[in-house]
Amino acid sequence: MQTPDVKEKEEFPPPKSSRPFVKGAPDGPPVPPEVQKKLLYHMLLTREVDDRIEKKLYRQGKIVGGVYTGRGQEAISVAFTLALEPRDYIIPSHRDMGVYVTRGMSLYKIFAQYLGRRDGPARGKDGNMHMGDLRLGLVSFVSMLADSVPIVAGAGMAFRFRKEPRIAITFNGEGSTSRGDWHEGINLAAVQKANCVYVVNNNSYAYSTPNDAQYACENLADRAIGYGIDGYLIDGNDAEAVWRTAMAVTTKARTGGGPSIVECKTFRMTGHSAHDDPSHYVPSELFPQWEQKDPIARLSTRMFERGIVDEKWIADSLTDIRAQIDKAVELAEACPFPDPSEATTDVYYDPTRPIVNQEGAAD
Amino acid sequence: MQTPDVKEKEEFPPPKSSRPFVKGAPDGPPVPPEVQKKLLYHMLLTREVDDRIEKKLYRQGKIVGGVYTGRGQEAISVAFTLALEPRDYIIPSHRDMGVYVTRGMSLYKIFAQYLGRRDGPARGKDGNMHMGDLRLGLVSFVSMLADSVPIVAGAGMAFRFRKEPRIAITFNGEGSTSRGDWHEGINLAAVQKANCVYVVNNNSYAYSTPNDAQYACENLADRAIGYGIDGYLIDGNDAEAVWRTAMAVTTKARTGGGPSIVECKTFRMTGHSAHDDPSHYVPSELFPQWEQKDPIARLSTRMFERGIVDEKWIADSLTDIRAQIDKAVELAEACPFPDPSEATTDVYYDPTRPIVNQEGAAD
Amino acid sequence: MAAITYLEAIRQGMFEEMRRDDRVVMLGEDIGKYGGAFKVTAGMFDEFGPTRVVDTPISESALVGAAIGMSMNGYLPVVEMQFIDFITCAFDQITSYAAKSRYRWGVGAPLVVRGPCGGNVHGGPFHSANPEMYFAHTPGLKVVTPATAYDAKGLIKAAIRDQDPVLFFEHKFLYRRIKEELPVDDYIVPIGKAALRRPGKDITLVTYGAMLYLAYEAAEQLSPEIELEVIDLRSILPFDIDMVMDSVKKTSRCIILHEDTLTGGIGGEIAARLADEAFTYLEAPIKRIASPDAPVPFAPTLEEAFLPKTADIVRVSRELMAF
Amino acid sequence: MAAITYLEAIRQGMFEEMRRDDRVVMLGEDIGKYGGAFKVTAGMFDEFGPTRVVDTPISESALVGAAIGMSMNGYLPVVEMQFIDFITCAFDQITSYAAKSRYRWGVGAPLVVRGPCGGNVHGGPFHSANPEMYFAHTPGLKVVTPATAYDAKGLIKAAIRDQDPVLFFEHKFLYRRIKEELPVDDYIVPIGKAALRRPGKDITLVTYGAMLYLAYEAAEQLSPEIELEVIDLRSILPFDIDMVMDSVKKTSRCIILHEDTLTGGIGGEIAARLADEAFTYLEAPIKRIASPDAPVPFAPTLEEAFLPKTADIVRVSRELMAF
Ligand SMILES: Cc1ncc(C[n+]2csc(CCOP(=O)(O)OP(=O)(O)O)c2C)c(N)n1
Ligand SMILES: Cc1ncc(C[n+]2csc(CCOP(=O)(O)OP(=O)(O)O)c2C)c(N)n1
Ligand SMILES: [Mg+2]
Ligand SMILES: [Mg+2]
Repeated sequence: MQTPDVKEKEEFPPPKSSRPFVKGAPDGPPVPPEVQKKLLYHMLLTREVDDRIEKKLYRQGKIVGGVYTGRGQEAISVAFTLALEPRDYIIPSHRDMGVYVTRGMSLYKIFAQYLGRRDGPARGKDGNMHMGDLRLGLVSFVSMLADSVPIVAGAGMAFRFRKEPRIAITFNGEGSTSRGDWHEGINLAAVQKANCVYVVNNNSYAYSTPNDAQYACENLADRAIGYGIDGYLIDGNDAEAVWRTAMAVTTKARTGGGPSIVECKTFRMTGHSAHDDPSHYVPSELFPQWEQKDPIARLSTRMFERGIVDEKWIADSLTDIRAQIDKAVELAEACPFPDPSEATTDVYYDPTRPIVNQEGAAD
Repeated sequence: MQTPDVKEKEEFPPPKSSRPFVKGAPDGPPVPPEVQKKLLYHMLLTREVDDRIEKKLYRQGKIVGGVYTGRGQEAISVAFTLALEPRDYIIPSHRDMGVYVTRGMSLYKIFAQYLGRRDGPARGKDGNMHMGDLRLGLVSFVSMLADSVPIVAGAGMAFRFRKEPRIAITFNGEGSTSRGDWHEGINLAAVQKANCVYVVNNNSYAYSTPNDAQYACENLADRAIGYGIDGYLIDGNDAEAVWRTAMAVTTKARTGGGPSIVECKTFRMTGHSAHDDPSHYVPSELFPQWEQKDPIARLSTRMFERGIVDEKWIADSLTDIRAQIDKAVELAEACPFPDPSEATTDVYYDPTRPIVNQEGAAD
Repeated sequence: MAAITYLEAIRQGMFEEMRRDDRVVMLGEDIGKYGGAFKVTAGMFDEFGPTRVVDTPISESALVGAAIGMSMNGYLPVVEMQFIDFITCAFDQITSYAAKSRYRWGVGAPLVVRGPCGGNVHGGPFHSANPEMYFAHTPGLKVVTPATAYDAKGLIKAAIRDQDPVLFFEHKFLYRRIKEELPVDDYIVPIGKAALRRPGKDITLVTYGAMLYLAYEAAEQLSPEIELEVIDLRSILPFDIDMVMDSVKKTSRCIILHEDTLTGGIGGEIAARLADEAFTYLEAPIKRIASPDAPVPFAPTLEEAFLPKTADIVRVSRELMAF
Repeated sequence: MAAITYLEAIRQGMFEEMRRDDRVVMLGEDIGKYGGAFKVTAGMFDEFGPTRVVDTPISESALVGAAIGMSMNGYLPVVEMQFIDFITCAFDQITSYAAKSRYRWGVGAPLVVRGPCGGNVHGGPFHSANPEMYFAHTPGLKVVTPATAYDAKGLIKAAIRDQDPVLFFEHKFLYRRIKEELPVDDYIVPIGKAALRRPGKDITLVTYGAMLYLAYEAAEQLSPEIELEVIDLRSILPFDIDMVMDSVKKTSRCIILHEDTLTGGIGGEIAARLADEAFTYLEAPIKRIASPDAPVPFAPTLEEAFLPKTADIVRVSRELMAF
């Protein structure tokens, strides 16, 4: 005998059929002209440094190890870094030269690092992008993708526990979001309302893997709802949009509002690394399409229109940048390789060893 | 000089301000009376087995190791298991006695396991809830919470690759959702559209940890959107709602529709384990509140109203169940402990050793 | 002064460090109000509050990662693994980041990861592990394995003050089974120094953790026929090769005893050092007594068969003297 | 028959197993159309399609977990770590689930985890690891470390057919540097059997992986003054203690050489076995040559200083003969 189903009163709020769950870049006032200039200058600087490494030093066989650049993605690392305060902590990823140069790491040190020399921030003990200097708030990352995410959570917890108006931020490619540590770290930061910002550089590929083999959701920013934090989906090639978003999420984190995820849509305008040919797996039309959205060209066009800079400003900047790079490379090439005896130092604390990359260190 | 911000055409669809992202239990037709009876019977059986272990054998000092029961959560494991097909794979968690008894693991084996005896499915080599028998599709889980999640993804991939109408399902507490493997496994299953179902037993506590120290989102089901799969938020103490949802998600997974997350709201009506006193951390009013929602009482009340069973049916069932348990315990207590020589066998494959817990095994 | 347990000694040690240095912070699952699964952090939350005693989600990897991030900001974090077995989930952060940080860029990771290890409590394969060798084989880490209440307290304090990441293995069998009166004053036990627990002229017995008590039993049984010199390593990375070497040069015979499984255990490392550096002093084979190469079994009959026994030490000692 | 590289040998071995048994399936990052970071799976996707050659998200732990789930369903999965260093992220699934599965409930996990290991290519701390001991210390696993193209092919085939989880360490320095003509017919190299690479009467030199070539060089330089007997272990869990023992009983002297760091390396285990079971045969200390206890450094000057060198073998051999 079949009876009609007994309806009990609802135990839980009915599934909400509508709810805003992801934000775009905040509108806000126009980006101040001085900031526009800084954005443009540091994107130019970033690209020139990357180019020198990839197109010249690497081809000359002078670079030790692999080469990964952020061509086409410069707006993200530069704009976020410009939105930070001096005592903030940053863990970049492997395409974030923009972070280092914008934060003020010396070009000499950067090139010394890429050439495996003694005066790189890793003193030759670790490889190219792994550059840390706590005096600049730069934390050296490791190769294991997304390991930075819980570390940044801890730094953000430290700031929050001490009520310091500082934040910790990390950058990861969209591929790195598949690692367990990405999840554990963001969830912890969310629960602890840590002063953190999580940037996703969604450049459409992880090595050869396209997004549809990496995740099945529409946008990674959607994951924010599952952590109970803000999620932003923005155009990562629009330096001003990135900067405005960066100001919003860093301010929020700095004032105790907790972490956010910012997914920046962009495109890797290179192979995975200098020795990878993307033509085997990236549809050829994508490069010219994304070339149209080049963050440097876009910002400079707007700035021309606004009369903030002109072609000459750019040419002068490039001349200046190239001169700086020439000099840094020359010095770096003259820097010795580390002494072989250094292979086994600094495994453990040793009070007789010099302090490096932290307060109290002298260069 | 400040110019108005240049508006470019939108590069990405504007953030959608509305979108359904979590479902409730499907309405569907009433649960067939025969299924209702099975639900009720197996919930009774589950509770009696759990009670015998916790309230009798454990207190008698006969149980080897800790004791974790699923009191108050029986609807979830029983209803899901009843919705499965014989060749499906299941990885339970530590409060899912309902899975074992509903799936037909013999009570003798279950008690032998809890008593550390030779005839438990783990043959004394592993502990209580870790019971596997592939002939029943039961996979033995390990203590590391959420390790089952990627394993179930692999099983579901195997079924999908072979186009078999089978599914793999795993149960985890809400606390286990914080582990990296939960994320990696579900994301992989989603990308591969594996034949999987992920159940979250949200019983409000993970050991002593309340939900607000475990996650900051509103509902864990919301995470489904971040994996691009279906998420359900249901009343885990309503056996019929669970069953209807189970039928929906298993059918979907079985027919190539991919995985779902089902968050079942419930409550742990015990301490974390038999030796834990929850009064130190669970507000005392919660137990009577949730007692009102007891899944067995709720279903039986409805079934009385519907005239499907009466008090006598329940009394008879309990008599029958207790007799089965008495006999099984008696036999299990008579079962020898494993021979000491077994301590070092089966570390590696050995063709001379008997096959256990898989096809070809004889008991 | 009343005698206190091994567990209480660890708790006291951490309490004292928490009081003397507000950079010390605890992270773990259920360690706050609840005081931890074994109550090693009991009372701390009330005294120090939620920013010093941090209850966390079930995320072992993130716990260690967060501890690293805090350590870069002047904190001295102590991370509890509810059971040390779950450290497998944090293996990457410990070995990839914490262990290599100072080497790679000069910024160390002064944190402690601690938790209950060891068998003999019917915990089965996932609540009985002795995973010390995974870390003793990782340069950049230190590994500490106290056997007494005095050492447990002195070593946890040393571990917290250490500038490098320290793995601290608390043998849960000892938690409440041993008691000792401890000094009132602040003290530490230096990491890397062994203790000569019983002098003896015939055989050097090197051990650590709960196995120390088997060594005592065996030494009692064998004396005066055979006099064991019992060395408790206390730390296994670095381990006190000097004390072991001096002893073996005197006794010319050595047994290494550990609860961890045989192949790849620290016993091999010590034996290798002796077979190289004390070769001419040796008058008999170097012997190892350890658990067999298998997971830790659950049933009492199996676990009993699995773990090293006093009788093993007695037998091997006699064999060695008869050699 | 043209000579093929070590890399090509592995690829061929996997191809052959994929063809002979459709239960064999590959899982990894970028292993499909792209053919893998080192092209070890090149061509497989085209022949076998996306359900046999599965491109995955960056989820090392889930990869191994999924392989376990597939192995329970009759598959024989082979998981690629893009660099073996990233196996730290999968440590829990390998050691907690795969290694203990058969023991716990009789259902084994016949899978292979493979990837490029080793230094000497300026990979730095995270692209040069030799993590074999973490797994050689884990009962339930097998650990394979081929040094030649012949063995690489024969061992990957044996690993795939094995009923237990096998860790397969491919030395990336050898990938394209060594070549060999291989038999046309199907063959396997049994796991656990060493190879006597060069007979010699004076000193037994035990090694594996890329270090074999240093051993050859040293043996050439030392001959005829000192004749090294070179044993290539090929597998380190289980390792061929019989061959080592027989050799040492003949030569009475032993050096163990590995690229992995010294403390807790397999060298200690082998030395311990010898110091116990071959004690009376030994005429000189057992020596180990290994990388020092540090991460693998990046800069060429540092890595060169870090890695064992032929000159070390020559020097230690002379010391041993002079003992
Ligand atoms: C844990 C781990 N697995 C694999 C790798 C190898 N690897 C280096 S970069 C990369 C792709 C990363 O993709 P994504 O995160 O999207 O960053 P992108 O390179 O696109 O900027 C992979 C797989 C690694 N470094 N760490
Ligand atoms: C990786 C890991 N960390 C910690 C533990 C210890 N532990 C066992 S059960 C438990 C709580 C689990 O909570 P939840 O997942 O919500 O399941 P519930 O017990 O509430 O059913 C904890 C922390 C474990 N088993 N595994
Ligand atoms: Mg990418
Ligand atoms: Mg729970």
